[in-house]
Amino acid sequence: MIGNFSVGLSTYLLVGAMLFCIGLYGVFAKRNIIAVLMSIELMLNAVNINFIAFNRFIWNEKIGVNYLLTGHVAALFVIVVAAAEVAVGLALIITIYRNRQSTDVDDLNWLKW
Amino acid sequence: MFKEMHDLFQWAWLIPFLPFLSFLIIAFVTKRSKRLSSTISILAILSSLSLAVAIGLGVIQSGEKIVEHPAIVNVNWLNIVGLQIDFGTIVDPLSAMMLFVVTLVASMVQIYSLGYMHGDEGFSRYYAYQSLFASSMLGMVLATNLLQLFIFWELVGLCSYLLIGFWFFKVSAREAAKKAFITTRVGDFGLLLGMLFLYVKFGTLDFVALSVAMNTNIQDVAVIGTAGYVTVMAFLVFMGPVGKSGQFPLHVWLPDAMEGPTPVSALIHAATMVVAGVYLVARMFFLFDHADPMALQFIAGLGAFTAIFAASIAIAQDDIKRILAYSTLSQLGYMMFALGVGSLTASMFHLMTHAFFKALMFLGAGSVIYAMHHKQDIWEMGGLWKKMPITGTTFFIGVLAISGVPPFAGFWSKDEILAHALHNGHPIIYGVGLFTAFLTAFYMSRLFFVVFMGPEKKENHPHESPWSMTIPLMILAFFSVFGGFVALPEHNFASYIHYGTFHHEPIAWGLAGISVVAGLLGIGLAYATYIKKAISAEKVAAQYSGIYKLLKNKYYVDELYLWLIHHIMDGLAKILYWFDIYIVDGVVNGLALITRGSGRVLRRTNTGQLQTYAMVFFFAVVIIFMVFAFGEGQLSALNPLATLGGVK
Amino acid sequence: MTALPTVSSMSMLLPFTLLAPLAAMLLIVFLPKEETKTIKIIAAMGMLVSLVLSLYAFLNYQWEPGGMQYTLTIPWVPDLGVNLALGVDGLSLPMLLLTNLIGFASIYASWNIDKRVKEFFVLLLILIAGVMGTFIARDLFIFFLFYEIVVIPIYIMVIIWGSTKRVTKEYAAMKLTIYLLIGSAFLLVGMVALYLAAGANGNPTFMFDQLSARQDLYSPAFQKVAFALMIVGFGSLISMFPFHSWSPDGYAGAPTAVSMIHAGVLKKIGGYGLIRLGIYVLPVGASFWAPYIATLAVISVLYAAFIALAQKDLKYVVGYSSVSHMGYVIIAVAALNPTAATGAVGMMFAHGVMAALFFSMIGFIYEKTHTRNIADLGGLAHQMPRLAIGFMIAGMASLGLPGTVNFITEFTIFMGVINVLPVHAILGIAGIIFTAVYILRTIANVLFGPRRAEWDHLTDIRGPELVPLVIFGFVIFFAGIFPNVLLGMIDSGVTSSGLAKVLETVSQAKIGGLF
Amino acid sequence: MGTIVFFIFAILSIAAAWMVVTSKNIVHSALYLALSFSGVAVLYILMNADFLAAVQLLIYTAAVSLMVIFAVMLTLRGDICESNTENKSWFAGALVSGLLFVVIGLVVFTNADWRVLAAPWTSGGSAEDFSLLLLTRYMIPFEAAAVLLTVALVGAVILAKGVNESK
Repeated sequence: MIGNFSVGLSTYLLVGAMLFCIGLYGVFAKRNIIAVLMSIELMLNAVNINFIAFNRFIWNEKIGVNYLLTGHVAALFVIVVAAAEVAVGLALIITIYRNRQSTDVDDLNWLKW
Repeated sequence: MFKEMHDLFQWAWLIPFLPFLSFLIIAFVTKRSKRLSSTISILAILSSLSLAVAIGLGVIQSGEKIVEHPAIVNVNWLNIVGLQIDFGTIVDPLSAMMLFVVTLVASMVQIYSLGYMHGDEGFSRYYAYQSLFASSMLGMVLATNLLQLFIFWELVGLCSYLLIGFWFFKVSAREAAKKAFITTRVGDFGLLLGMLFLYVKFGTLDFVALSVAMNTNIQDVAVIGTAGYVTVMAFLVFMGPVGKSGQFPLHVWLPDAMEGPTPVSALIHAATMVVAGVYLVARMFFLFDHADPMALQFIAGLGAFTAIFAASIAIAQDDIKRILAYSTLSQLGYMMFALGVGSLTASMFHLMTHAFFKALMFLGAGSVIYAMHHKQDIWEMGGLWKKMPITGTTFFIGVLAISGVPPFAGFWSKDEILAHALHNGHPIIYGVGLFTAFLTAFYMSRLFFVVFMGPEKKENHPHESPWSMTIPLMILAFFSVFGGFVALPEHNFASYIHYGTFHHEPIAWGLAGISVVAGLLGIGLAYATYIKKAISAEKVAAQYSGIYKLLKNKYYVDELYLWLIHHIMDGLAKILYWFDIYIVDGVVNGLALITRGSGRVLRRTNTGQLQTYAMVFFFAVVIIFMVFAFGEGQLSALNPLATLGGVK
Repeated sequence: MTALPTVSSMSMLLPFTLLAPLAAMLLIVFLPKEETKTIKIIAAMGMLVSLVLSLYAFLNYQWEPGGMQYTLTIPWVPDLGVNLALGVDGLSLPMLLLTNLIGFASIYASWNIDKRVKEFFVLLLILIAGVMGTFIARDLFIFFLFYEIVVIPIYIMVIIWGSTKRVTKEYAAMKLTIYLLIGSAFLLVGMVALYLAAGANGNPTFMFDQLSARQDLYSPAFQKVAFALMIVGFGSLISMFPFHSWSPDGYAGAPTAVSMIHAGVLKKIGGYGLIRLGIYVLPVGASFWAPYIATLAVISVLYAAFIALAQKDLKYVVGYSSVSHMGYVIIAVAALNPTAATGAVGMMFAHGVMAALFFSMIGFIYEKTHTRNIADLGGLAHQMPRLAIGFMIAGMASLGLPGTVNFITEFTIFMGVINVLPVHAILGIAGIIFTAVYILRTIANVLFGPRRAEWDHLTDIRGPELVPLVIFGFVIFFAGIFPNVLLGMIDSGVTSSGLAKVLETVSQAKIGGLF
Repeated sequence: MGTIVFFIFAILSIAAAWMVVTSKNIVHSALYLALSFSGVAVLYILMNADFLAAVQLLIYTAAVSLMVIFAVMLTLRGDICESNTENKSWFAGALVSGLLFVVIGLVVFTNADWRVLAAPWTSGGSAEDFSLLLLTRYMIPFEAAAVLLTVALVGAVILAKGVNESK
């Protein structure tokens, strides 16, 4: 079974999905806000895997060789945005921590009625 | 001859128009000048009187032709799909007679009011109302169709309202005015309905066209519907006269209407407006004639009942104007049952003579009240004849006329009514009428003897009224004496005003004798009681105290109505208001509360936990994703129109 | 839509009529708020221009071809089929004139206002322009747009300038606004459904005449559902029985001018819409619902008349009386025949004039005495005879006295209804008795009776305050004595717009249903 | 060979990710995060994305992880072993995530039409091609990303520095 199994698009997509869902679970379940941020990073990574997998396995002549790396470009932009997000997000966390002496999401519940 | 006359009749519209003009002028221009206002008003009504006389003479000269073919002028008033109404004037003997009576009494009353209303704050306003009333009343008389008649009918009601409540600072006047308007409104409800049904069935409200349509289609079930239809319409139409002419059970407003100035009572609540109902029945007589005979019998019965009912109340009243008011009710009952027994002629004849002598008596009573400084209780008066000879004499003429003593006007008309009742096969009604005649003579002479004869009261310093008041009295007295002669064969009132084919009937002297005896008996009884004191009124009252109290309190009809209004109508109003506030509005406010409450509950779901929000959000995303991924083709089911079963 | 060449050249008449108050409004916006006198004069001038233009339109309208005249059509959102289409016919022209009459008079009725004058008149002019727009729109979308414009100024005006009596003005404003918005939500659903159904042939439109011409696109089931939505929407606007409770509370809370406009014209959008949109576009639905509507309408008439008997506040009396009178309009709509339809529009005009006069007089009484409690008033005819005349005229018109326009319109309605719905008609006519009772009681207790010393300091209405009395008094009697001027116009609208033909096809033709 | 490498590193990164979200110690989580990122970088290489793998290692494994650890240290209070607990609704979160995974998995497996290449491309895809694409076709997004990074930098500084009104 292993023998005629080849690593294809769907395998990568499943890996991405798994990472994404783990990240999602982290976002839902963790109390520490930094852990939530880390989970988001996991999700972004999962998305990047998908981008690159599609870029790797789906291609046809019409796209032309010049645009061969469009998926890579998208992934790069994701990384850029993720970096910016981490920077700003951590700065926010530190500010919140400075004000509330807490990084617990449960304490940050003043977004209600 | 007829051609020229027709030219004259075309100007009949001026008769109501002149007083209306005077109303406008007084209301908008000369309000501040009392003298000018009264002059304009009197000039206008006198011009109308002379026109009415001219038209009356014209009618007499035209003779037979005008009886068969009334002179009608119509202009279109309203013309829409399903409703064509004309406005116009009809000149025939009936309307000519009414024109004459109305303008004559109105001019007398207006002249009389110069003295009676002298110095009143609202003098100009009074004359404005008087002019408006005269205009509306004359417009009603000249109406060529039922709607036009109804419009003026309501307008005279308005004037009556305004004039009863003329002294609006008096609470009693204010209440009486309101009562009059509302009570007649009840009758108008029926009249309005009857009118609508008539239009629906016959497509016209024009008197002539209606009469023709009814004559031709009376057997045609397809047009008329079932046989009872005309009868129902007749009853509905008759509701109007019941209210306006104070027939039982809607008579209650008329005695209270005496709160108005006395000349107003004379004009509106004795001579003219209250007989509008009689006039309407006369105009629409063809309707009642085509209806089931039951309808006419009902009218006769109700009229006779009202006659004796009101007369019996009048015996026990002390207020001079109220006695006259109940007497008016009683006489209106007379006119109604005259119509009911089928004699249009007798009814109209009595309408005319009654207008003369009742206006005379009201104005006389006004003169007395004026002299007594607005005292109205007859027991506070006495021996006034010596102090007020003209008022006393003319009043006496009125009493003799209403009691049916020959040769005064009332004798002829009352006799004719009674004779017709007997001849047309209504012996019970004849009996009631005769007894009423006796009662009438009794209470009228009672009034006269107590007020004008007997000992003088020291505290009173009466003196004769000014000329402006006594001259109208004398003129009306003249008509009360000689007005009845038009019924003599050589003048032939009946050949002009009649319904159906004309049969000349000679005066039945035997029957006349009986009614004269009844009248004289009444006078004699009153004489014995109140002058000779042979019979003690107090003792009789004490002996039959139950009946006396019943009569004195007008059979408690007012009390019954007040109870109904205050407990049933107002109670229902309160209940419905409660229902509105607490049920209808309660549902509304309840819905609002539910909205607010559910908001209060649902906001708990806003925990403020971003993770919860995100979870719900993602859950929804997953669901939508599933729909898109696996539910292909299901989406079109969400089209709302498809569910409504809409688009073809 | 046969526009005459002579008439079509005046296609700018209606836009100018609509824009005159808005121009005045803009002018006022740029005035300093201390210039209250100037503000009032400019507002009055703006409305005068509008009034004169609409009067010209009324007199110059050609009955003979009838139909929509002074038309103007500018494609607005062509993809959606929305046109900025204006025009008037015999049905809408009286309502346009009525709007301007009441608008003009309402400026004078609020002449003595001294709180936030600038804002008041700005909002008032927007309100009037909005109402006017609904009546001259030939496009459902524009109709709805103007209708929504109207709601907001009313809310603000009640909150700021209203008065608190039985209910607070905030409650009144909220109730008024929410009712109108809920009604318009139903309308919106109905409107969209109608639009989609009519656009099924790939040619979407909002034009009234187009919508009504596409009868073959609406199934009977659709018509029933859509008409039910309309009747809830327009029914709550015209205060039909279960949806009426905003009306008395709203009027009681609102300032005089708002009460006048609201009772006078805004309410009539409901009746107008029912005729223009309900019957005209959805005749099958209308004929299905007609018996139910008629029953509700009769309940409105009698129920509200009875409740008016139990009222102690003047504005509540008139508020419930307007519910009662609107019942007649709804009966007439439900009767589905041309005579009744003519009567319905006529009645809306007549009631508008009457209610506006009533409210302006009550406004003056309240302004001078600071009370509207009937028991506290009395004998006012001594101190204020002119006001008493105005009050009397309004009262007499309200109880349908012949000679006033209200009588003949009521009569026309009864004439149209009695053939089709005899039992409803009889019950409705019985309402005139109770109307007389509560109106006469009110008049008697407020105006008549002994002179009261505490009101001796009051001055009679004079100067600008007389304008509502003169205008409305004149209209009430003129149209009452020459009813053809009004009813003939409406009749031409009913026949030429094709409404009569529509009605002919759907009317149940129950001849002699009672006997 | 490639298959074996793939599985090793795929399982490694998934397991590390799992540890990130389950570890009770936030510092451990941060370290597992770095491990997970590294595993993903290897997967990139397997997919011919050498340049991105380098970027992944540089930015994610190094910079991001480092910053996260710094933030942890700056904000850490109390017991470090209980610094990264689950909240009350973790089970619901697990359900939703699991559901999502099932759905995605079903879609992936049931959808046959991926238009997958007969043979994956091997030529091209160098860093040179990549930079050419960035500086021609994706010029404007590239510049926008640059601006975004600058702004994020400034924003992060301002936020982290805080506003000291009292001084």
